[in-house]
Amino acid sequence: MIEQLLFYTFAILTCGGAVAVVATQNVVRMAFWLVVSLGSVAALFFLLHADFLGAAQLLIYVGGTVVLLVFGVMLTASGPYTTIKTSPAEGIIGAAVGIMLLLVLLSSIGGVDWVSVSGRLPSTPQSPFTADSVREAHAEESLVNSGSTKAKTDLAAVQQQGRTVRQLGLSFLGLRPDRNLKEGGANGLAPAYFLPFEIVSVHLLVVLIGAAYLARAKRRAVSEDRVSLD
Amino acid sequence: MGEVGLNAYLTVGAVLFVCGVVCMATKRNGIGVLMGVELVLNGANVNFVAFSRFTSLGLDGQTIALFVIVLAAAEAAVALAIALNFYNNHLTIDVDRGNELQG
Amino acid sequence: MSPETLLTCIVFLPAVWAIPLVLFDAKAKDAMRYWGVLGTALTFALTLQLLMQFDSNKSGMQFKFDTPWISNWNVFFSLGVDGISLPLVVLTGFVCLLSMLASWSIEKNFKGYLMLFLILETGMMGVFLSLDFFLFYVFWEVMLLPMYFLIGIWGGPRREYAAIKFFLYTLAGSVLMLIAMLMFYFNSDRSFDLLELAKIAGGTSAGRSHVYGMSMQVAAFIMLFIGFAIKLPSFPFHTWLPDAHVEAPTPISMILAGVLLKMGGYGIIRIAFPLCPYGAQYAAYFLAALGVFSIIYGAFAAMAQTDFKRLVAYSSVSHMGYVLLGIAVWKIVDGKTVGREYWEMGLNAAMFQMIAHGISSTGMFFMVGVLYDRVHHRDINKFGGIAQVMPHYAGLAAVIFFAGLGLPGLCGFVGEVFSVLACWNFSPLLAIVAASGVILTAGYILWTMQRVYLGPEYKGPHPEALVEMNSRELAIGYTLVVTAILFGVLPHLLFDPMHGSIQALTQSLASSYETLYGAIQTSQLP
Amino acid sequence: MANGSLTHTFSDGIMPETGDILMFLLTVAWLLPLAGFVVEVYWLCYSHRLNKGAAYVAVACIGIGFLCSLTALLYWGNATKWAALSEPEHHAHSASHDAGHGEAGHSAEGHGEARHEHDAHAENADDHSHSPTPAPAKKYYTGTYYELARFSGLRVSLDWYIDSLTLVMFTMVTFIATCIHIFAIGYMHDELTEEYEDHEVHLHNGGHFSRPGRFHRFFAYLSLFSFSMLGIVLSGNIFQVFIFWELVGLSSYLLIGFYIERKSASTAANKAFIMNRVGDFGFLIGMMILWTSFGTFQFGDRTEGDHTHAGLFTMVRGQEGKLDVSEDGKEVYLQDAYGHRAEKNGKPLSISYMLLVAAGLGVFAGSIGKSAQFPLQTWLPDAMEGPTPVSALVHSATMVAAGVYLAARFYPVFTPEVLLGIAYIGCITLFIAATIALVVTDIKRVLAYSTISQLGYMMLAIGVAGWGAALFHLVTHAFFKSLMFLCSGSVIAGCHHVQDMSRMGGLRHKMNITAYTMLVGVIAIAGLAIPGTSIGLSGFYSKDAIVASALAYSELNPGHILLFIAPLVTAGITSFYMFRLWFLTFAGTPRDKHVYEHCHENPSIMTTPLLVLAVLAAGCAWGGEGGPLYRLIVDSETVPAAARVASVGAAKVILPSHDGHESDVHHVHSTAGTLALISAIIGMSLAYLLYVKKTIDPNQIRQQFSGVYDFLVDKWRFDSLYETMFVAPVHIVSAWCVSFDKGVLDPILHSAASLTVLTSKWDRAFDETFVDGLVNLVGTVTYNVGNSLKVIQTGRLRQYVMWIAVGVIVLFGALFTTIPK
Repeated sequence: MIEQLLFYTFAILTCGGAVAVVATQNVVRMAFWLVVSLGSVAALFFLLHADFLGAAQLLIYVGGTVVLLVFGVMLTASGPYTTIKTSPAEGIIGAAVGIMLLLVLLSSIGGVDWVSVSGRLPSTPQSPFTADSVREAHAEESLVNSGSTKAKTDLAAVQQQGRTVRQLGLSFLGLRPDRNLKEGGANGLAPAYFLPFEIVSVHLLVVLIGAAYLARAKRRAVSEDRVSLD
Repeated sequence: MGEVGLNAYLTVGAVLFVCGVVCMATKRNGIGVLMGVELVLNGANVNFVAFSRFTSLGLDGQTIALFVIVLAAAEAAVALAIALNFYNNHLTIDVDRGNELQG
Repeated sequence: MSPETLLTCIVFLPAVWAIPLVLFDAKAKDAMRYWGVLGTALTFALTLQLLMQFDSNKSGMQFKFDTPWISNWNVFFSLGVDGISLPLVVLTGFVCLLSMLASWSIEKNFKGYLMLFLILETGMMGVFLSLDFFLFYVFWEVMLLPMYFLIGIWGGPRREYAAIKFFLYTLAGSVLMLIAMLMFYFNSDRSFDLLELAKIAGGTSAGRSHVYGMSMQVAAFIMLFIGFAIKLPSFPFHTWLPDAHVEAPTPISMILAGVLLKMGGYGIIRIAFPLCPYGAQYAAYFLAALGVFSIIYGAFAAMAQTDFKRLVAYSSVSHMGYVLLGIAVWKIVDGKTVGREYWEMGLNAAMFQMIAHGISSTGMFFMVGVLYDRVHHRDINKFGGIAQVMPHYAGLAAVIFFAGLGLPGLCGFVGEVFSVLACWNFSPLLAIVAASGVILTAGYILWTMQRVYLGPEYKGPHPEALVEMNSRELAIGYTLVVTAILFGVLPHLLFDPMHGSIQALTQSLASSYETLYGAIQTSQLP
Repeated sequence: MANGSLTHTFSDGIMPETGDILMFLLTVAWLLPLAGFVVEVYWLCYSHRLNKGAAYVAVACIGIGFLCSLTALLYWGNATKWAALSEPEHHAHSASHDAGHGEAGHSAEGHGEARHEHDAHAENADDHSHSPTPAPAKKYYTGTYYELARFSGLRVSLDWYIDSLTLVMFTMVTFIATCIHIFAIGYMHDELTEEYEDHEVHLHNGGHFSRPGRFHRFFAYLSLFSFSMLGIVLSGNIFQVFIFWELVGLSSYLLIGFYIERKSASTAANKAFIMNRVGDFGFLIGMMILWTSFGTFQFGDRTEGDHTHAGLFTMVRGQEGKLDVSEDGKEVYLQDAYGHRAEKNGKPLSISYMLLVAAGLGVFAGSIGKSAQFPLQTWLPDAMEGPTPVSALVHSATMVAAGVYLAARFYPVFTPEVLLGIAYIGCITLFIAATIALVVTDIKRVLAYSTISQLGYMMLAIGVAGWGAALFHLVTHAFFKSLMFLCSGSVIAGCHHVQDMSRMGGLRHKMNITAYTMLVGVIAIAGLAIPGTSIGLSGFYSKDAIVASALAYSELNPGHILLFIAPLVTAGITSFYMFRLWFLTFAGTPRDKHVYEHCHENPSIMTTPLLVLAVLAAGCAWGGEGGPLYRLIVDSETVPAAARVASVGAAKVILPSHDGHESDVHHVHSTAGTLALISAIIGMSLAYLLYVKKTIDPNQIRQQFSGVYDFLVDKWRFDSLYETMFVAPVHIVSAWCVSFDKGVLDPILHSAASLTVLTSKWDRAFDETFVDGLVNLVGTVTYNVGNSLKVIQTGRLRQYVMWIAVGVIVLFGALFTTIPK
């Protein structure tokens, strides 16, 4: 009951925030509404028992990205440009298109029988974690024997408890405790995210350096231009 | 109101998505466009997580969502850099000014 | 040396001989000359070797051998020689050697000239030796191209025109031949083998009888005949000859008259007649009439010429008319061949006439060339008194021209008179008209000799250049004269090897026509 | 060399190798001149131009040849025990025998009684001729040198055929040739120089033409001629005759054109050769007919193994010399060597009568050309362009006589119709030639025309079945005509190449040998004799014989009386113009002082032959038709010639029998002789009156009959006639031919070529406009489309997004509408 209540609240917040982002013209306000919307998305994540994800959402988006955006606003917001009006016609067209798109999406959502689809998905294997093993999992043990030896618990149960941090971490290290290696995936190997994780991290590094470089170099050149202009 | 199901989350995702798209389509402000992008990504994320919750996608959904978040951050960084350069060149961030690609 | 290798060598030695020429320095004319002479001499020696090994008593093909060439088209590389082709092969070697000796005056791009010359010889040898229709056709074309260039590059002022004319005529002919060839190919069971095709045509082939219908035989014969008549050349198709001869350099004229024209006659005897006996018989009278007309027409045309070479060219037209006449005198009275031995005589005469003309006309062109090399013009009316300044040359030339005139004791006589004699049995009218040719021939040749050799003094330009023949020219001249006298006095030297094959040919054709005729009567033949 | 298949059936046996020996001797005599020719042609290669050796070689060759032939003649005589001379009777008998029942079936009714009385005579002859009468026998030897060619059944070879006629001809030819060779050594002496100046040739720079002498070449040609001539005589088949026929034509061409720098000479040579060719054209046709219907060329029978192949004569005449004519007279059956009808696979061989006539006429056409008979007589006078010895040897004594020889040799194949034709040809010729000879003033041309006329006599004789008479006259004429030509040559040489009689006169004082030897010749040809007695020079006897046979013929065939009148009259004309020649040249007073003073008698090398020939011209016919010469000739006479034969063909004529005291000819002999003698004497006396006594001035006559005179001077206008009739048309036609090539055939080719070019032009245009245009169109269209679409490319970010959205919507909408739920 509460869960439903919470869901609807945050759902409304999310959608409302989003709509507000679209609606408002002032950049700063838009940023604010965005924060609202993303935050409530994080709340929805929690509702979905994805606690680590929710945390990440809060940290990276609400904490990181939006701040970044605000920085951008501040750097670029010189006088007249803080609010750039869109012509009402565009607004209307945009709205119309948006609504139609929404309808399309909703109709397709409603049109799909998710049960049968999920039935068609590969059947969920037994989760390798037992209750006690989960308990022990808190203790600092070697991931290896824990990953290899004790299994047996229900995935649903794990998600009930909403503790997916360890599993995510393992999966990033290339282990899939929730999957049975013996009867595993298509070619006997369960998909793990070690390599993607590394790639992504490197990619992130590159991006940050690149971004810094881009921002810095041009800025100086342009400032000099400015000086020369004045 | 009955049990909250998959469809509810998907609907939220859809709304986020549409708002993002409309935001991209209507905002002349480059920053606003970036926000639209963020919205779209979030819509996707909502869907991922919802699927990992209600279907057998399991952890994978969350993992992918995680990646999306990270990449979105990266994207935001680069996009901002671009926006800054854009601003330096046009002294505005009105994306309609950036029509050099017009054929 | 085994027959197979012998034949193959005869065909390909000249072409192979041409390859090392690439290494020669373009300046080293003499070296190349002697190289070429050596090559042609070797080929001639090989042909003589062939003559030695040839057995005159056998009538059929000798030294025949087949090697699959294009197996899936059923094309064979098959060579062989019989009494009909042997003399022509030897003649080719002979004439090529002489004209190579006569090539001393060629200056421009001598290397290329030699190569083309040798390739040409290969082509000619191949034509005479090949027993496979496809192979025959290939060699026919191989022979055609070098000739085109030899005329077109080393020729006289109007050489392009002459070369193109020659090329167009001959090409038209070979196209018709190609069509006919395919007709036979697809009407037999995909065979190019001339002997086999002849068997089928005669209905004597194993199992199959009369697969060629009458209409097809007639059509094929006409196409083949036109193809060969152009080469012969016979009356309506002869106008390429004067131009080609006039423009071509002397040695090439010698080859042209000495060998190339013979391919027409050879083709008719070897291909057109055996492959479509019915068509041949159907057109026999027309052929004979055409031959007679060519005799008279050529003689008349020659009489009106003022260009020495042109005159000789037209005399060739006239002389080859006897060949056509001799070939065609095949008299049939309701299915039976009447007086076969007279037809045999005619064929023998035609063959003899080809060889004799090969000697006499080669000689005539050579003699004209000797004059041309000295004074560089050919206007008959501007000559005269040559016998005063060049008596030795005049004597030899006189013998050669009398050989052309058909004087007894010289080679020209036997062929002409025998073919005319053989003709009465076929058609008295034609025989009489043909016989009247002797008057005209005497007329134009004597008149020419009077204008060129007799008289007190030379009337043209460069009188100082008229010096007696040098030893090389004398060698050529004497060789020709001696051969002419030899064959004139002892014609059986030539008849003996031919006789058997020609007898067999006439007999087989006569019998096959009888069977065909029977089939027609009982209307088995489409 | 010779596979001596001898055929001799002499009653009194001869060693079988006789034929071989004769053949050997004659072959040597025949081939020696050829060897000489080769030697002399290359004389300059190993000797000096001024060296007379060439002449000696030639003389040696021909002289040895003469000895060989003489030996052969004597050997043959011994072998036959001179049967030919001793008993003339059995000919008559066998002849009349044949005439009796042989041709009985075919002879015309109108002459029945004549035949009967003839038979009666035959009986008497039988009584008082004691020798048994053997069956008519072949009296020839024949064999083959080698085969030229053999086509299954047919066979062409070089043969030899020897009978008394061959031997006589050989001896005569070689002897006269020897004399003339010797004479020529003297006559051609001025050719022995490095610088021979020819006064008849004017160069364009006005000067005279001068060249090195051609002494050796002249003798080379003479030798070549002798070889060819003897070849004709020795030939054993008609084809071989044709071969040497052409070769004598060649040597005559060379000799006439000996002065090659003279236009007239070379033209005359061409004329001679081509006119001969015209004759040979007919000859060739005749040969074709024979070849096709008889399948052989050979004269005599040929024994191969045990089978004897019949020759031409046997095939036509059989053993008894009769034509085997079918009842309707349309077909003539051929006969084999055994006296039966020749058969080929079952059915008898035969030749249509008209074809046989045609063959005969064809072969005779050859004779016409060679011995300059009407209508081909015009070349012989021009042939006098050659040096005089040539005229003597080639164009009077031997070659031109070859025509007569051929006609005689081929006599068995001639049907009476052919003979009639021959007779008339000869008749016309002898008259025309004689009339022209009346007005000619060139000494050599007079002789030339008289030659033609005499040849006409011979032909006439053959035509009227005077076979023996013809050959008799041939031999005698050869002697006295060569004599006269040599005399004229001597005159010309003596007068430094003056030939016009009107500039001569009185020369007998200067050159008496020439003059009187010439007189012998003149008397001989005129046929004069001591009246009353039948003693005269050779010409008398032979002409006598001819006129006699002519008379006999015209008696039997009254319709053809002309054949007797013409020769009779012409005998007078002959003696007139011959004496005119002699008087003008040697008698009277010189008309041209200059010529007279410079002329001189010639050295003995030239006069000796004259004397020798004079003796023979006078005496060779000694004994007339009883004499050895005539006997020798007639010995090889084919049987039917001696008998009276009636034609069965179109022309109903009867050939008189002769030879023998009771033959048709013999009856009229004395009459004919007398008449001929009278006309000859008239002619002579006329000439005497005109040119010696000058009682009548020839010029007056000339003016009175100026039209006739001009006509004769123009040689009856034959030359201009032929010029317009044949030569000009030939040139026109040849011009046509060339223009046909240039104007019709080539344009066809050219138009074809240009048509091709045109087509290719069209093709090019098509390519450039249509195909390329299509490609370019595609290009431009694409470009325009892009150009018009680029406005969509606004480069405005938000618009793109919008489009994406719209696109998605449309996509999904499409999906939903299409995909069934």
